[in-house]
Amino acid sequence: MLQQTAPATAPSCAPSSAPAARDWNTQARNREARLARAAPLARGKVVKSADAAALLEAILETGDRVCLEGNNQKQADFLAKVLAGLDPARVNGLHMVQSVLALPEHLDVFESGVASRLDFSFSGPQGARLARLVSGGQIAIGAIHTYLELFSRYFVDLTPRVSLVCAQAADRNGNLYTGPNTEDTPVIVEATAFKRGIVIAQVNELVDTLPRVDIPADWVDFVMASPKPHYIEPLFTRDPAQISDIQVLMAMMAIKGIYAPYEVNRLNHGIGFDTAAIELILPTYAESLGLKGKICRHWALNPHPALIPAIEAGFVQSVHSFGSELGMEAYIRARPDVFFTGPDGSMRSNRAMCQAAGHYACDLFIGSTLQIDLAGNSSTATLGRIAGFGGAPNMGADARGRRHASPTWLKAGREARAGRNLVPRGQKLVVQMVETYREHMQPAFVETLDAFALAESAGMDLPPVMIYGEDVTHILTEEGIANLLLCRTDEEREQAIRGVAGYTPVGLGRDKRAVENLRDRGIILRPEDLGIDKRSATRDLLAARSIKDLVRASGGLYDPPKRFRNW
Amino acid sequence: MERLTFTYAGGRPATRNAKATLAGVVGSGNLEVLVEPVAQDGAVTIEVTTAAVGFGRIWQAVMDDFFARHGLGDLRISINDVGATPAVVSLRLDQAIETYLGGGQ
Amino acid sequence: MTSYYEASARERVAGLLDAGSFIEILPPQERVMSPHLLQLDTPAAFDDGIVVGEGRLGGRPILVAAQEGGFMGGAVGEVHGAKLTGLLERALDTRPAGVILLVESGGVRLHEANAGLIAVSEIMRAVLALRGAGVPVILLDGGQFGCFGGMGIVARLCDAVIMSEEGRLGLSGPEVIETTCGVEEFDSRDRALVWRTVGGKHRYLLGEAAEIVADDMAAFRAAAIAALEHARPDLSLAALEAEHAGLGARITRFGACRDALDIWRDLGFEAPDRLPLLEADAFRALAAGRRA
Amino acid sequence: MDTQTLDAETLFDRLFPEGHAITRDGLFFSGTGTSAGRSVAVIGSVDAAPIGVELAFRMAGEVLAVVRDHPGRPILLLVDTQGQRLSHRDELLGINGYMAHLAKCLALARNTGHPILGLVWSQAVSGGFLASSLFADRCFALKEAEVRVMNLPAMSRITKIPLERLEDLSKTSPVFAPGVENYWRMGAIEALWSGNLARELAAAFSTHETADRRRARGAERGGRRLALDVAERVRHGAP
Repeated sequence: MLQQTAPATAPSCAPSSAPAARDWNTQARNREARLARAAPLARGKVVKSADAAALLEAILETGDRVCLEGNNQKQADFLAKVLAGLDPARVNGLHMVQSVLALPEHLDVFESGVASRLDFSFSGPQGARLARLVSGGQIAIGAIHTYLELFSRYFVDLTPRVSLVCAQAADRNGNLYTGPNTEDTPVIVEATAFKRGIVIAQVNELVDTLPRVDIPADWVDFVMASPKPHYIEPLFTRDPAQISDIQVLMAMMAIKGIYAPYEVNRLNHGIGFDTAAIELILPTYAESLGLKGKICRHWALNPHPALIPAIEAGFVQSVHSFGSELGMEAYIRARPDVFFTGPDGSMRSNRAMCQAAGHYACDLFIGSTLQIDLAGNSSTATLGRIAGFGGAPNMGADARGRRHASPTWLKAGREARAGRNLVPRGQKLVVQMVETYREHMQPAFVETLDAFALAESAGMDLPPVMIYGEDVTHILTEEGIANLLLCRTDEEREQAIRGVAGYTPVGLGRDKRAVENLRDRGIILRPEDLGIDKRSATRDLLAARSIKDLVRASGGLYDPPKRFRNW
Repeated sequence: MERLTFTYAGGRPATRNAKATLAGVVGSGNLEVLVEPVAQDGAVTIEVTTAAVGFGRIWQAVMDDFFARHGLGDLRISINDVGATPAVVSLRLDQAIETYLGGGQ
Repeated sequence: MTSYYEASARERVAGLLDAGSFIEILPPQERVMSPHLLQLDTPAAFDDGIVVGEGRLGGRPILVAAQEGGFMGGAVGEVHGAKLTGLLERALDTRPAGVILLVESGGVRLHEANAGLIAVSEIMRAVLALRGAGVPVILLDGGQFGCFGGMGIVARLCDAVIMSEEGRLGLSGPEVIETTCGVEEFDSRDRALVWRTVGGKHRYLLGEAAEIVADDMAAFRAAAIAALEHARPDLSLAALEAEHAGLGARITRFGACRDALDIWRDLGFEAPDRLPLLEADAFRALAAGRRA
Repeated sequence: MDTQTLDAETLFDRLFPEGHAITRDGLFFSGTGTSAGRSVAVIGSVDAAPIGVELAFRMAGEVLAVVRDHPGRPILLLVDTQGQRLSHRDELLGINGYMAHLAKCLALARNTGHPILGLVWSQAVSGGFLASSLFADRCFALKEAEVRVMNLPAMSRITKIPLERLEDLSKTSPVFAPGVENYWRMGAIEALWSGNLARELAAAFSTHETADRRRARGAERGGRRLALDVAERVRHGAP
């Protein structure tokens, strides 16, 4: 126990000008005071779920910075519910610092008055409600971050005072097993525990012996078994049945027009159907081009079920993941050479590490977006929704601090710098892959991003641009690939973008002669320029055309969530 | 719903196979394209019925390119559309023409 | 392997019949379309979502109809239904070796609900009249929209139903039941539940589907040829009394079951939860001697 | 919409003033009535019965019994139904097969010389109607009865067509809106009855008509203009 002493007072004989001895231990003593208040509720570190509200009231103080673990997939949903149900007369003014706002409770705390300030990364499903609460003055947003930025600030000026996390299981000492969906837990707990904060974990079960220890008990103050297992969203499962022939065509263009010439081996994919199509034609189309062993060997990627055929075909050597994916547990366990797994055999993911890997260790990011403007800036922001960023801006940005070379990185750098008097360096490939029109005839290319209007209406410092045009190296549509690395002027860049923008107003506004000129120079590549016969672009190329095919490809190891089945 | 018609003159008559051909399905985001031989001095007539109103300019551009691509004549092309994207429209048109020239359904 | 599930109605006809043998009746260029859809500002199809005609299967003359699930879920409207009824009646005149119905339908088309309901009734009458005249009717069910509503009844009027596991056969769709009675009654988003309730395997185990095949055009074709070979339409009192006894026994034996898994366990499967994972051949082998 | 304007007992009395012996069991009833001196088998349901597997099975059993034990006896279907029973259990047991079985039994009766009439006296809705009264040789309806697939508000929700549009069009088109008059115009209801039901019934049973004439009626009455022509073209046209 900490020595309980009264605040130091200056001895009466000391000169009045001498500085008072500073107390260097206020955080630790504050922590002890909180623990003392909570002590009656705990047996060791174990608290009953029925006492969860009492525990939070004992621990929390007005204005605390609180991290409520809301991940991309795993949610501390029980603690979220308890927090949202607290009496704002007793707990209020909390400053929430969490990566994802996924559950209604994540915003209920603001509506009830328990919390008032917010720093976050992504709010996908709650984006519209968040916008309403912000405009109604119930939430003051500090900043909208990328994952890496928010995690970084946990160690600088946004360190949580109290963290409410979730794990698969705990033992009686408070050791945690986070299981395959480790996600944000390590970074949250590390920042909190080593700054004398308090860590409370909800777990699906209390056990005598854990399969492995992901978070040591020393860093955890309280554990409780939640009434129901925490919710996990199968966010990365794409049913191959929904992939269109046009997406297959675009996937062929990505492989033949980008992956092959740049020898892309370290990469990250977005979560859309476009990139799932690439994963699914590796064993067929890429194999037929003789690219096995030459591309796509190392991935920073969640365990996409769509990657199974490529893994089985021997394309993939390693996959490190931000989080796991429901149904992939047994498959991952059976492929330890490929995935990061613990001594118990189950996966260990880590969002912060994988984000860093995606930013610094990958040579290519490819993903989709909702809007691209004439400068190549892209955004998923739409009016009336504050959706945030997640990880895409870090993955989809040239890592300017990078120093190690690779053939991919060097080739991109050469293309960007050819003919200019610049010091040699490489560049990351950042590819935006979009159909020119989304469903309901929404054009993917626009003169001005909705993000600008949103920034104005929501009073943001900057428009929420997901990927800056200056970082984008290629834009790939069903009409062609625009290689922006080779553009030398803003005018060329604009025409290169217009030249693959199809029949959107932006595309129709092209200067046809300029576009033909760019095509002659290889800045714009049409499918026929790549030697791709559009007629061969059919779903027949997909190594799996249904979820069931993925189960077959996995040898029965993949166990898809029931909503994806048709058997 | 909106009805649009387009006419192109000076195409190369393509009546080797005088058998009508259908491609596609009238489903959401999709369309059906019916190609029929008609002797009309090399002209192509295209009639579009579409559920998506207000995209006449885009249809025009898609059809201009289609005609430029194939340069065929003496055809009647009829389309029932449920909001297909221009990429899908072009794909179906090409599939229909290919089947038409290739010898029937 | 060509997927039957993914194919369009026209692709199914082309893939199923003897190559080049199909001749369509009232083809799209005749533009026999639904005036009712246009009246409601809804896109119509040149063939009203059904392909009908003559062809050969395994060398034998047949008539065939194929519903296009991609167009309004294969729902039956006035023209659509009349094409099917007319085809069945044509078989009364021409006496082919059989009529093959490639069904994919959610039932009656709401935009012309009354016409559709009556049309289904006419199809039902025509199927039984044809079978009464000794011409077998074989129905294939393996499309994305399944076979529901009135077409679900029509299916069970035929000599044989051939299904893939992906096929679904029922009366009220799970979504309709969920909307009307609540998610507790039938969670339509629990696709595993949906398929083990109305999917091909359960229908085969109950004896509602005569055959179960892989989702493969060639497998459907082979099964259709075999079914044609073996079909002996029988609507006699003795046959219907036997059917009656079977349906009565089903209520007695399974009426208290809450889930298909209970029924499968009762049928003698030791690990019923493993059945959905089996491929068609392995499943058929395991099911031998255990079907209700 | 509550359209049940008379109870079953009153209906039986009006149809069979010469006498009837009809037994009710829950929502189901069966028995005989005397019409123009002839015994008529009566099978039906009350209280807008949802037709599930048991009820369809029961009706089919009754039809088989008439065929077996009373060759040639006319059959009158008096089914009051809100449609098929909507339940997971009914689907699990294959309710469509039970409905089909009922239809097959009625076809057997038809083929073995039993005249079959249906009378919609209260309501008749989609699946429950298909396998019963609509499958008779001819179907009649009381003027105040209701026939439908779906009411217009629900139809509007599902098709996303504005309700006003549907209501407007239903004033001239019989093709989708509920109503016995619409079904008469489309040829599915042979005639609408009111007044002396016994006389109507006797007259109906005095002719025996087994061919499906509904398309022709629909064309004559102008409610269903295409079905007859299209079916004839498919039946007789050159491929």
